[in-house]
Amino acid sequence: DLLDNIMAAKKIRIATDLAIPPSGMMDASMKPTGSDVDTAELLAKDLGLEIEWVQTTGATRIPNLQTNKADVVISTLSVTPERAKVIDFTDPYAALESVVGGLKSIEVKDWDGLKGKTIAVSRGTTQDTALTNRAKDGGGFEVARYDDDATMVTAAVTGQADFIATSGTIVNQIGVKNPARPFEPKVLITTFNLAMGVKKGEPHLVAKLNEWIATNIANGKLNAIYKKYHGTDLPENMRGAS
Amino acid sequence: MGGDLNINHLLFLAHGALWTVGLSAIALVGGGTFGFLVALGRVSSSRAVRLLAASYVQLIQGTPLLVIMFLSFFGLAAIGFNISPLLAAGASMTIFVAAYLGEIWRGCIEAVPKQQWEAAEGLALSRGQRMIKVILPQAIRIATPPTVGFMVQIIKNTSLASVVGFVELTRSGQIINNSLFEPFIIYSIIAVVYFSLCYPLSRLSRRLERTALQKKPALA
Amino acid sequence: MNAHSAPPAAAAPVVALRNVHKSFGPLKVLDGVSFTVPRGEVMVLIGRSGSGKSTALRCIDRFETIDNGEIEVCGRRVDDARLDVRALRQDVGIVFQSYNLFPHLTIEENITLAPHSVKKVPKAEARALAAKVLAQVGLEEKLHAYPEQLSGGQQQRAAIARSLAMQPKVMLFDEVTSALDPELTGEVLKVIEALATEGMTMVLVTHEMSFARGIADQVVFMHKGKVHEAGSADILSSPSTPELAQFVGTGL
Amino acid sequence: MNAHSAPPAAAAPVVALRNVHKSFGPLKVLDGVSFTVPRGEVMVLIGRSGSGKSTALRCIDRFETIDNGEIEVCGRRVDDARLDVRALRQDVGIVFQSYNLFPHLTIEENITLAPHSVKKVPKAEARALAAKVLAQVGLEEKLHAYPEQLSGGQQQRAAIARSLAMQPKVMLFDEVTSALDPELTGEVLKVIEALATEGMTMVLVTHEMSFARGIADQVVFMHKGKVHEAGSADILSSPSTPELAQFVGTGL
Amino acid sequence: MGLELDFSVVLERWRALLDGAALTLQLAFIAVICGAAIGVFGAIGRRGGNALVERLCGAYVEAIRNTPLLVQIFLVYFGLSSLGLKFSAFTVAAVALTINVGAYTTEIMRAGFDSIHKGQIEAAEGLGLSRAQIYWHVIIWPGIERVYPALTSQFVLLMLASSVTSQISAEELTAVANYIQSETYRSFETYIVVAFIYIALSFVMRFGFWLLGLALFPRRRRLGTPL
Ligand SMILES: Nc1ncnc2c1ncn2[C@@H]1O[C@H](COP(=O)(O)OP(=O)(O)OP(=O)(O)O)[C@@H](O)[C@H]1O
Ligand SMILES: Nc1ncnc2c1ncn2[C@@H]1O[C@H](COP(=O)(O)OP(=O)(O)OP(=O)(O)O)[C@@H](O)[C@H]1O
Ligand SMILES: [Mg+2]
Ligand SMILES: [Mg+2]
Repeated sequence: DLLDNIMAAKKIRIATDLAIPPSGMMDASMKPTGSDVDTAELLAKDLGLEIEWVQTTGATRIPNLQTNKADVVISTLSVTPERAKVIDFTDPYAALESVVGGLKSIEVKDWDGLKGKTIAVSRGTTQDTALTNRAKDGGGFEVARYDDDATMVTAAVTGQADFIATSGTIVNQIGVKNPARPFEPKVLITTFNLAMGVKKGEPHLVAKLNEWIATNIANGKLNAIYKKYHGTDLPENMRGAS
Repeated sequence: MGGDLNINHLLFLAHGALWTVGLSAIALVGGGTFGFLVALGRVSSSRAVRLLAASYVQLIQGTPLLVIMFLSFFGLAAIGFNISPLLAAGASMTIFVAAYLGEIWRGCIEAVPKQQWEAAEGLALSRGQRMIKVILPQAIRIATPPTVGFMVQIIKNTSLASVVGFVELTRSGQIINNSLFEPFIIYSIIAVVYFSLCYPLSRLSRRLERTALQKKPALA
Repeated sequence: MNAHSAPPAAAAPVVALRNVHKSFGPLKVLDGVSFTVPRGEVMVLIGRSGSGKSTALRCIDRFETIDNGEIEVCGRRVDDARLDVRALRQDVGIVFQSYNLFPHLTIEENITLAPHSVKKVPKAEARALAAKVLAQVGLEEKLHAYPEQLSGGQQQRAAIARSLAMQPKVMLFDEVTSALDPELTGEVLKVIEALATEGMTMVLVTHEMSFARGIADQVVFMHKGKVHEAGSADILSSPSTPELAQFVGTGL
Repeated sequence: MNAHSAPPAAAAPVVALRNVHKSFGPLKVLDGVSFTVPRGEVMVLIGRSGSGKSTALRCIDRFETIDNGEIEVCGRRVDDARLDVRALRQDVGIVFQSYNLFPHLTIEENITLAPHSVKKVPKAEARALAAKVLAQVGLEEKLHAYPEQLSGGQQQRAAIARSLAMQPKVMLFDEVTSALDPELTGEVLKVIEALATEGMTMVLVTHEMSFARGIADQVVFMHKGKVHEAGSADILSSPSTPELAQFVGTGL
Repeated sequence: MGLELDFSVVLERWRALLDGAALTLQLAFIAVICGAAIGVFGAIGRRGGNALVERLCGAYVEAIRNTPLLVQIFLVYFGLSSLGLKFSAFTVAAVALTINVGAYTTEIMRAGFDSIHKGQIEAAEGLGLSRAQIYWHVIIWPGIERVYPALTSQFVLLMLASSVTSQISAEELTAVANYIQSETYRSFETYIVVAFIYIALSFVMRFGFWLLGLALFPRRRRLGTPL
């Protein structure tokens, strides 16, 4: 049983991608930081465990679990039924509000306004899936997929992309990087639940994590972490009682 | 997010560059050793061994290194060998480099004139003695320039080790860029670092090639 | 099929080819070649380019396998598939047109390599041997030179010395002078003459008719894969077939 | 300094060297060489290796520039820096020891290349020309072969045909037979003899003394970069300098 | 291990994989054609006389060969857009790959041209051929023939390397693979399938170049000498 092993070793191996701000990134002194990092650290502290970071990229988050190179993945995993066939998800510990952001100078109010435009996304994310489906169903826009958020943001900053689909936090960042191209959220896509990923067939570990998540949502700690990095509170239905 | 580029970022990059150098060295040693066997296999007297070595080369040379990296790290783990990222990166670089170096070296072994083989045979040397005492010492001379040249490719290819969680030069640049969003500065720095690692080797390879060329008429 | 069974009689020829056939794909190169070389004799093989001289020589040292016929060298059946090839080659020295010295070794290392690694002669003894055979070909002072530092004639003599160091019972020479200019040719021929005087059994392919005349106990003229005419060196002066007559006419 | 101004007189020599000097770095290779070749004559250049024969020939076709002196070919001043080199080379055909046929082209393509692309002769006409010059050298059936399918002698004859197809006024040959065996040499010399009979002006470097004797209107013996002795072919039989005597003695 | 492979989820997205493979080949095709052209001129520039041109071609080759393709792609993609020039990802990918393979091709072709014996060039000069004619008939084609195997390998490598253009939103094979695997989390299956597709593509390319070689070098075909 994985949970027993973890508790016996007093060490938990947590996989996270440190190149997807603001969830996982490096601070100015090159220490891991971000909302997922803080969540993981809080989790380890509460369980009295030491963390062993497993560096992953987007593509290797799941194989790391499957091949037992990490115990838990905390790296902006959004829950979809397709994915749930491959790994087990905990209850959501956060949510990601995805929006289509665009240049302030371009007037767009709703999906119709996006007709004929090209929207940049980070490849394979749930935003990508949502937009791709919408485009297929006559959405009237193009989707340009970048390998990660950073490249997508760079495309927006340098002028390759006028619209991006990502979290509202990131949309607001672009204007900071390049004042000549301020972006603002235009259309809400949806809100995705973010959960921790665990290898299939470890009910005890999942139960333990669910219990911790419930506690920390209730006591508001998870909301605090979220607010610190994303600038907004968690959605109402997830917010704790504090 | 991040802020401005500071000394910590540069140290982080330097650390990444060290890993790039280290991985290259591992790749060269591992790939060199295994590649040597591949080269011997390619010129083996046994048809089966030749075929095996040739298929190996064909297979690996047709597969992107990224895929090899992925499959050897997670693939090996999936069948029960849980290896560290270092071992996995080393193993896949070895597999990849061996296919290329093996092929380069086979060419060099075959470039030793047939008459040298026959002269050694006529002196009753065994196959092993012929290889070790007559053919390889000559092949090594021919092989040095292209081998040094190929090392440049190795250095650049280590960047793909990021897929197994390795934070080498390119990946550390990406991590920094993803918190700073300064692609120009950061990728330019990376380009300069790669260039300063690779260029001396390119030059060396070119020089060795030239001296080898100048030596040729004297040998003929 | 009495291979290996008969021990070599003292009077038995050192080299014997009996009705040897050899093709390269569709090309018939040796078409029933027979000749024998008794101990201590010098046989000269002549013929036009492509007539099969080199191939015959290479078959003797098992560089080529034959399709049909028998080859016996120093009491060994060379056509036997189970032949111990390396043992054969200890008895046979072969020298080619392109000297084929090992460029990465000094002359001494070239010479001591085979005795030391094949015959397990101790290093010191092998060195003494090298000095001896080099003296035999008049190159004693080149012991520590590399092949590329030698002239063509010197390289060819060093190649002969390298073969001699294995103390073979028979030496094969394939046009050993044709890459050399007349002056250097002279040097090499002198070495071969000296070997003949010392009683070495030799088979040599050469285009130097006057040399052949002087040294051959037996001359074999090959034509289209067959022994077309054979006999003492006299056949060069009074050929009995028009082909040899024409060959000697142009070859001179 | 009357370059280009004087039109070539009918009686003017086709090739004239006047006091030509040429050094490679510190090495003086041509040291005041003068000779003239009248129209329709055959000049044979002989001398030891390194005496400057090839260099002299190469200067005539402007493959080397000279340091001093005058060279006139077909009324053109070759030493003039403003010389139209390509025009010169349409008048001069040169054939080297290494045949230098273009290996990737058939014999016909080798021959038609220059007439078609330099002289703009239409393809069909160039092909007819190729057939003609190949017949001249006895190779009509090799039209569609590639160089590597030909023997050395045939390749050399094809190279001569390639030069002839440009209908040059003078042909230069640099040891065109020295890579060939005696039989093949014979083939090539026959072709050159036929050219001489047809009245082609030629300068040739050769080591075949008997051939030189037979074909030369004029023999020039070079020694250490100088014309050491010159005259009719008779000088080969009765040399007046000891150097030529020695050369002819060894060269035969 | 409890890892069960299920390829159906991946294989049912065969259309996307096919589109990705097609785009990969398309990128490789464009880069090979344009890169070969750059290679010919680059090689001539590196050999021919003018010191400035030689330097420039040399600097181009060294700068490209000693830095990673990914970095080159980023610099082109974001460089152009910062200058206000906005091109499609496909265009930029094709341009960057062309620049990259052009440098390697320049180097390989230079070696091929240098291997043409001086005697061949002198023979052509002796026939009165102009410089351009000599290059065309005596240096370029036979030179390419000699290095044809090296060129083929380089082009196959380029096809494999084109996978990094997924980073700038070119939807080639690796991009499709990444999409599929993050949509389904079937990483192994995806990578195994993709490995097979790449191996197949490289076989197809090698075969194509072999056929092209037969067409370009008739002598090889006639005499049966392999390239
Ligand atoms: N390994 C081989 N494969 C195919 N054909 C060969 C091979 N070796 C020799 N031949 C052919 O066999 C024939 C006889 O060759 P061989 O070398 O014995 O002739 P040779 O008498 O030694 O001629 P030369 O005087 O030119 O050396 C030639 O036509 C040659 O092309
Ligand atoms: N390009 C060059 N650079 C330097 N030295 C040269 C060059 N070409 C020829 N030489 C030297 O000039 C001298 C004369 O050479 P040349 O080729 O004219 O002699 P040759 O009479 O034709 O001799 P051979 O009979 O060997 O062909 C030689 O010593 C040669 O080494
Ligand atoms: Mg022979
Ligand atoms: Mg000469």
